[in-house]
Amino acid sequence: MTLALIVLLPLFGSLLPLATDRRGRSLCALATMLAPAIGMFLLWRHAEGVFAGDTLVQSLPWLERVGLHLSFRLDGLSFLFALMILGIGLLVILYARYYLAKTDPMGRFFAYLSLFMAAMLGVVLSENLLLMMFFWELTSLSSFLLISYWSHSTDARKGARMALAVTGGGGLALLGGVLLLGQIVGSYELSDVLASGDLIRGHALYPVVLVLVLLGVFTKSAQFPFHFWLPHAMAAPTPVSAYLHSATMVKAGVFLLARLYPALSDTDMWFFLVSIAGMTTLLLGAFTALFKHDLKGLLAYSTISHLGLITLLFGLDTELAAVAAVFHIINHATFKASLFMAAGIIDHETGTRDMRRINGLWRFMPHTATLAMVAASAMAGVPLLNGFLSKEMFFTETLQQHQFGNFSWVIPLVATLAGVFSVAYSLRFIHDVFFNGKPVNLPKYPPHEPPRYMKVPVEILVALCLAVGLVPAFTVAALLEVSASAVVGGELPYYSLSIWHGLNLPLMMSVVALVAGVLVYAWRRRLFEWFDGLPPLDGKLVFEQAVQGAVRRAGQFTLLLENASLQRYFAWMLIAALAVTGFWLWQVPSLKGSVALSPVDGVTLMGMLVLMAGALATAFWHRQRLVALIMLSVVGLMVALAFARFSAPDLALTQLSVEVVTIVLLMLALFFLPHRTPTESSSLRRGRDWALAGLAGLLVGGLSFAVLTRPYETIAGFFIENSYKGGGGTNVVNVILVDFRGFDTLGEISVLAIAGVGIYALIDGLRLRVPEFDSMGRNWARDPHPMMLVNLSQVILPLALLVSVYIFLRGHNLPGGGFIAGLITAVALILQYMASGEQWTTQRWGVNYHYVAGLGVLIAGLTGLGSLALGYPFLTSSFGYFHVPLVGEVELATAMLFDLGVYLAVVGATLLILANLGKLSGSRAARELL
Amino acid sequence: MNHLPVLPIVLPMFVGALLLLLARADMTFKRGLSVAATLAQIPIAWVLMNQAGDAVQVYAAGNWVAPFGIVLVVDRLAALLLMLTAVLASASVIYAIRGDDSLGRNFHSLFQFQLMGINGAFLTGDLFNLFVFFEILLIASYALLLHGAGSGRVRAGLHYVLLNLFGSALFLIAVGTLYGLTGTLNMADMALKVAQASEADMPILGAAGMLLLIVFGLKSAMVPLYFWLPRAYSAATPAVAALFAIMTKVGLYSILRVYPLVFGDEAGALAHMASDWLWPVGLLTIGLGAIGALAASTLNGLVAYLVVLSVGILLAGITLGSHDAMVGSLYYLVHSTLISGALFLFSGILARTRGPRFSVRLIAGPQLPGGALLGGLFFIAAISIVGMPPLSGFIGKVLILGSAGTGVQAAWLYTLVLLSGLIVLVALSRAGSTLFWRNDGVPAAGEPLDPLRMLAAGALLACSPLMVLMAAPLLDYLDATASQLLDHAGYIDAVLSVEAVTRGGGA
Amino acid sequence: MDTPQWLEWLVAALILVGSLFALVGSIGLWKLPDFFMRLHGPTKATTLGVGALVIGSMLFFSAQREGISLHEVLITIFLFMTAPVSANLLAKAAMHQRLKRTERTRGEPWKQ
Amino acid sequence: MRLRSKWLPHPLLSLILLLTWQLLMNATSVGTLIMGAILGWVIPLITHVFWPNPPTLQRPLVLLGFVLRVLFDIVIANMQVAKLILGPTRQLQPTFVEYPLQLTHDFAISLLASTISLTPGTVSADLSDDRRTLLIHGLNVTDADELIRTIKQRYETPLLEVFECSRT
Amino acid sequence: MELLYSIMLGVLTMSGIYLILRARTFPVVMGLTLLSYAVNLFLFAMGRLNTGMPAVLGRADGYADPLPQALVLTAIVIGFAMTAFALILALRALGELDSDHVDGKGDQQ
Amino acid sequence: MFQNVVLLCLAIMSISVVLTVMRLIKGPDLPDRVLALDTLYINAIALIMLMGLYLRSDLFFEAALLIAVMGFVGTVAVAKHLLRGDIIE
Ligand code: NA
Ligand code: NA
Repeated sequence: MTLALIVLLPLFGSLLPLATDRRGRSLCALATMLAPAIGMFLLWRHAEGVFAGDTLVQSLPWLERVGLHLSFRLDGLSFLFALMILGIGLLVILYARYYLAKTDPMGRFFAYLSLFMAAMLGVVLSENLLLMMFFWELTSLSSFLLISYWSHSTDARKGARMALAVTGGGGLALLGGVLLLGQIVGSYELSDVLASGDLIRGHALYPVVLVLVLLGVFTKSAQFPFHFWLPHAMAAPTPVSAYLHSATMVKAGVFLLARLYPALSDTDMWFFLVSIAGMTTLLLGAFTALFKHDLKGLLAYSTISHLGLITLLFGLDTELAAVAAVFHIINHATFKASLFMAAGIIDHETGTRDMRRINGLWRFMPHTATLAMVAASAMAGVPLLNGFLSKEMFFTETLQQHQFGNFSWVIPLVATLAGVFSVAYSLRFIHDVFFNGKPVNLPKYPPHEPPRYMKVPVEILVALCLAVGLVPAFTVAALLEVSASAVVGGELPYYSLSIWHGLNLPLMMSVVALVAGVLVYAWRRRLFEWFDGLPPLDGKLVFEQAVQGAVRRAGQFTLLLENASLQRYFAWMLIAALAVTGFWLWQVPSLKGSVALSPVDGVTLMGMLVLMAGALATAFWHRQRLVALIMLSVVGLMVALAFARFSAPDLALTQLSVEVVTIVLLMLALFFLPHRTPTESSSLRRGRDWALAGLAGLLVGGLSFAVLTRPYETIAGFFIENSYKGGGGTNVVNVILVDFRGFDTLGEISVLAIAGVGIYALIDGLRLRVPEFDSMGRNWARDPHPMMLVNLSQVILPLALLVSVYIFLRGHNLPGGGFIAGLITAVALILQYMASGEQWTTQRWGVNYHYVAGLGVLIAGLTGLGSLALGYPFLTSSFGYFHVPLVGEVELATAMLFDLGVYLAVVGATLLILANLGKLSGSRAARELL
Repeated sequence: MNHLPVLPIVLPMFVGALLLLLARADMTFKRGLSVAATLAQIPIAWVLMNQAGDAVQVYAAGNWVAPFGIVLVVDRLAALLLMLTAVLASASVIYAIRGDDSLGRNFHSLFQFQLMGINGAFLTGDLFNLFVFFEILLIASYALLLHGAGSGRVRAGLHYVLLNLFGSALFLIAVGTLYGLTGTLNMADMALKVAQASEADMPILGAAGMLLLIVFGLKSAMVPLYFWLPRAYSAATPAVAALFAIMTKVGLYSILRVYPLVFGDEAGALAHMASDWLWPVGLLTIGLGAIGALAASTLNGLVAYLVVLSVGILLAGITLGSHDAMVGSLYYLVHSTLISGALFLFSGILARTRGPRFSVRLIAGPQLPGGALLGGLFFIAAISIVGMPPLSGFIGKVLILGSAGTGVQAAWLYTLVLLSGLIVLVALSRAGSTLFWRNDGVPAAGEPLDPLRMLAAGALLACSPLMVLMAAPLLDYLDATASQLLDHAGYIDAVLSVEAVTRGGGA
Repeated sequence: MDTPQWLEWLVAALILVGSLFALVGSIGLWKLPDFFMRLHGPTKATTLGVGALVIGSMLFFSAQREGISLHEVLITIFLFMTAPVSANLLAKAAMHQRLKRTERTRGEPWKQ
Repeated sequence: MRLRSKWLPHPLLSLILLLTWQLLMNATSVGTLIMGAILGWVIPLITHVFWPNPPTLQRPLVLLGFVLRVLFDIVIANMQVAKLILGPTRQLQPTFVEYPLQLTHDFAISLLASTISLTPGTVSADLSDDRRTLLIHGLNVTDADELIRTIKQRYETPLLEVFECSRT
Repeated sequence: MELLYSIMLGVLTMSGIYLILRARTFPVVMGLTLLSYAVNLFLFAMGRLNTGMPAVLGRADGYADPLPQALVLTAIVIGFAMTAFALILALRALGELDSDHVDGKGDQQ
Repeated sequence: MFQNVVLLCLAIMSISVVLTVMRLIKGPDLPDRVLALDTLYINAIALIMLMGLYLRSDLFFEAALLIAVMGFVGTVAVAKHLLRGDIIE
């Protein structure tokens, strides 16, 4: 897995600079170079095979289900890119060693750079498309870190964010495209995908795939209209720009274009989409570059333009155009990297990048100037330099196009026009910086040549420009051959790399471009004035405003839905519930089922009318809260009676006890709350609410009627049969609670205990204003503890405890049980609190109700645990009948113990709630007595 | 007799109750007990995962077999969620013991009861018992949400509590109707009964089933029932919010448990009735979650919306219905839960570091000590949650999208998932660069980084790369999980064939 | 077990009387002109009415089963114990609220 | 009372509880007696903290007579009240009467007040702060002094005997 | 009887829901209480309406379905706990936000 | 015959309940309503006892007892609330 190693080395190598950061800058840089250097070596080891035309695929199966494998590929194209990434990477590291200031954390910088390098290598070396996506997004992320390296600067942050949003977003689209590709082909392995070109092009989803992939490509390669992020990425340190915008990041897009060329190209759609995007970008970039006063800004737009050129070449969709594209990728990487480095040197030495201030540097740094001028000439396409060669090929290919029909002349025209501007801005880079009078107000003056080794990378790159330009056949030919044939996926047609092809139309185009370019530069002042008069169109501003607008609108929209109004939320929920249930109920043929209705008797009718009246009265009079509360307790009582009426004595008992405790609780709360509810909702709103409520009533009533009139089969028989046999009790409801479904009950008392604890926590630290007057504005009555009540409550307590015991003990066989008994005890104790006061009672009854509640849950749980020892499941009950002399048969059941737990939990939780709530008003009575 | 299935419920119950008895005991002791009990859930869940791998484990509580008694059912899915809960809870409780637990009363007791409720909801095979466990987890969550009180929490808590009370009422109506027509509460048994239901009963059963969906929808925070969540989650204490990351999944789990089983292939007119609704709801949830994330003004608010968003993706994924989609959804479920938990914890750490003035509001704040470490970890978490490589979110998204096929459904899903990814990317990069890079130069007024808190958050975050590295075995497990989940007959058979222990059973 | 005829009659009479007393209490509650007067109806008539009913029920169930059924008497005792206290508290509340009395009323309620 | 001790704080209460238990169980057997005895012993032990000032019974027999008289009066009273309620209500003469108390023990006063409430056309409306005066509302009182006299003679005197004979 | 019972449930539900839609905590809690009554009665009725058939062995000729009764018992208890919590939370909200509005709007006085 | 008497009693009690509820609705003051509620509780005891007689079942005794207890506690609570606002002080 040497290929994987090439990727992984810089990935893990990113830790080295962090480790060596404090040991000196040179060591740090050297440590960073280690991984790419080894990578170069590994690459060289494979060179022979690559140049022989072999495609090396190394694969490690990983996630079969996802189709994601650790498979890497080395062919001409990936070799070329890996070479550029590693080579220029090494040069950039060397350069950055001198570029970075002492205050810049170098370790972090190199770590990011290594990470980025690994990601790029991953992109170009992946055989598996999903694996490539891995690295693709990693390039976005690591470039985000690199661009925002000077994170204290607003421009850096915003530039990085924009780059991430655009390229990362494009990556998401690409992911979609890749996934679809995988669906179509049935594999994510490039070998399979590249071999399935016809299948893909013939698939219905081809347009979608193409658009999604191109979105990824165009965003990454800064093609119009996604180009705007690139100039703002110039906020990065210059080594980053030199690396990202010459050989790597932006080249990832065109790399992918090249990589998927066999699978996706050769359709009209490809041609139009790619070539139009490329053409627009080419012209726009070249044109804008001329007007940038910022040195790096110029180079940035130039980069955009050249990427447009490469894209256009791929779009032209001929094999020779593809060759030209690959060739230009190489050339652009060399001259643009060197130009960025040169710009960095100038920035480094003068303290500014503004070309209006930087003038006549030739005098101060002739060496650097020479290098920059050669590189800029290459950029302009001056003969004898590498840029000229690929540009000639480009011009040639633009003339071969006929797909635009009668408008085919547009392409060469645009190409020439772009060439004109390209010459003009290159000229500006040379003339405006190194000549053109004296420097104006430089932050660092006088500038001088940079450190020796800072120039070395530039020298190497410029030498390459020259070498390729002069003797292409001995330098680049072989590499171009293998890489281009990897792109087109087969034999290449004949092409010539010679400098002189005779006096032909492409040469004429070059001449026109050169001459017109010089003229344009000469008339630049007028042009600048004209340009300044244009309305400013900054992609960054548009983007920022778009994002801010989106954020604002998102905020407004979110507030619209989530307006923090509970009433609205309730209404949503109700409507949702009504909609989904209504949908089904609407389809019911007849709500009434097959079971005949049973007769109504007068008393029940009366009871139910009272119940309904109580309910309606509660709703109608809810503004007078105490009145409503009284009506509510009428409903509670009637509900209890209904339970009794329909054969559920246990429920009646429970309902009665719970109801009183609830009312007491509500009253306790009402003391602090306003006694009247203000009228707040409009009559329209009330109408809507009644309507919603009515529909909900219809729903519940309808469901109930539907079920009640339908026949019925249930598992109830089992409980009745086994209640005594298996549960040892004759009160089936109770046996269900403590035995058949003891788990429910265990949960239920847990709920009680938790509620008690939670409420205790809520009350803790709560301070409420104690109302000094009653709802009618009068002073409260004087007597806090009416004597008759005090005396009676004292009598009732022991009796109530006795009744509790009674209810508790009989529960297993007759209506009753731990829960009801617990509530009776609780109510009796609450009566003490009501009659004699919280303090009085607490002084005499210092029980910590936490313990009681906790103990209850523990006892119930431990009872359940007991059965484990006997090898039975949790909560298995056992019971037995024992003969006690004189007393007779006595039943002992573990269920009773469980019920004791229930009892304690109920008592504990109820009093935890009520008694503590009583504390809220503090010792008002005591204060008043003083 | 294998008693392990009951342990994830009973252990926290005992510890919770015990902690009540120890209400006044030394805090260190209570913390130790709570942490130990929570950590113990991990090995328990691990063993259960292995046991469930062999066969669906059925435990008849009280030795009453289905459908009469309450059975606990441990299949791979339940075990997986137990494990997820255990991991998340461990990190949360470890985070909490550094001080968050003493903001209010009885934190650890409530925390344990919360675990009891969540685990119970995962384990029970009985619909009414599910209601009970829902109530346990709800009441505990009410208390935990309000832990530490304060106006924000109270405001959000009030809505959360009241809406859920209403939800509980709907739950009971739904369960009641289902019982009234099928005469059973056991889900496996109910599946059989629903399949045999008469034509005239079908719409009623359908209405009840859909009512249940509203209840689960409220818990799982789907459109239009999620409105309570962002404020509630961002108001909660970080440890609590992190634990709450599992809560929406309880709702989803319930959907996953009930609908394919009871209203699945066999249910005639009711077959897959939830899917028709859930698909658009899922997509809408994705969209609204993303929009909310973009609009968020605090970090934890943002994360809360990410929770909503992940629910949308999961709903859509589940609704796709295929085996592959299920695998993808489950993977994404695990991933999103752990990472949103991590983000909540980081958010808490950040709030402490930035001091109360700035907290996690997305405004320029003070210079952060250890900002690089925190920022780096945040960066990783953000990558993971956005679904960018090389972390688990990427794999999750690839799995779900890859299972969507190439039809109309896929078009919708791709569009929404990818667009929401972009929006979240923008939102998170804005948030991150503001929080970690923009500063107004003043030194932090907050606390230094606490190693234990960092460990808790970091451990959750570490799950993301771990889920990538261990993706192969994990996906194998999920693959089998999906098969088990889609094998309704097997589930029903396992539940209804459980036998009572006679004569001591043999432990 | 069959209930003897005479006992049934007795029980019937008791519960009828009890119901009628309860009715009287409710009539009083509805009819009397002010709160303090209305207080008399339920506290006495209804209490006694229910007392009679309970005794009737006690006799009935004593006949139904072996041994006598006395526990119903607890209800009566309890009502007799609590009714005065309820009345007392309600009267205090009414005085506190300074409810209107019929003009014929002699004497003054106390300030609370 | 010698029986009263730390271990049996309220023998009377214990007895009442034992009896009540028999009533509740609706049967008397060895089992219920034992259980009743246990409860009668334990419950007062638990609750005696709530009885800071228990009444002392001097003459139980007098109390029994008092109870019977009150029961009789209740029946009569109800007949009268029924007549008043069913008849024309315009002629009723509602009156607030202030009744001077002789009883001093809380419990005894409560008992008297309750008795008054249960009997002919009277309701104990309030007790003065100094516990010397009882405010009574009569449904139809023609002569207030007569009412006071009747109450004093029929009810307060026996209660004084039962609870506070030493002071009479 | 079934129709009457259903109408009663409908009215009960309607009253409860109307109150739930109010803007103040206290009416909402009352509404939830009403609603829980309705729900309990509903759940209870799922065992059908039986007269004189308490599920106590040996005390009647037939037995009503005891299971819904047991469920309702559990539901009542849980409902009580929940109502209590909501109510105290309303008090807490009053303390913290100085308002009894469900959204904590500070418009007291 | 006996059953008919019980039914008659139930009818009488129903009238009684209706009168009580009328007072409850009419008020006019809170104490009136509380008093009516208290009466309603006691009427409910009668209804329950009558129902027990009608069904010949003594399973309703506890319910009746509990209504008595709970009715009292409820009345005390409301009255205390009217008097002092705070019922546990
Ligand atoms: Na210049
Ligand atoms: Na108080």
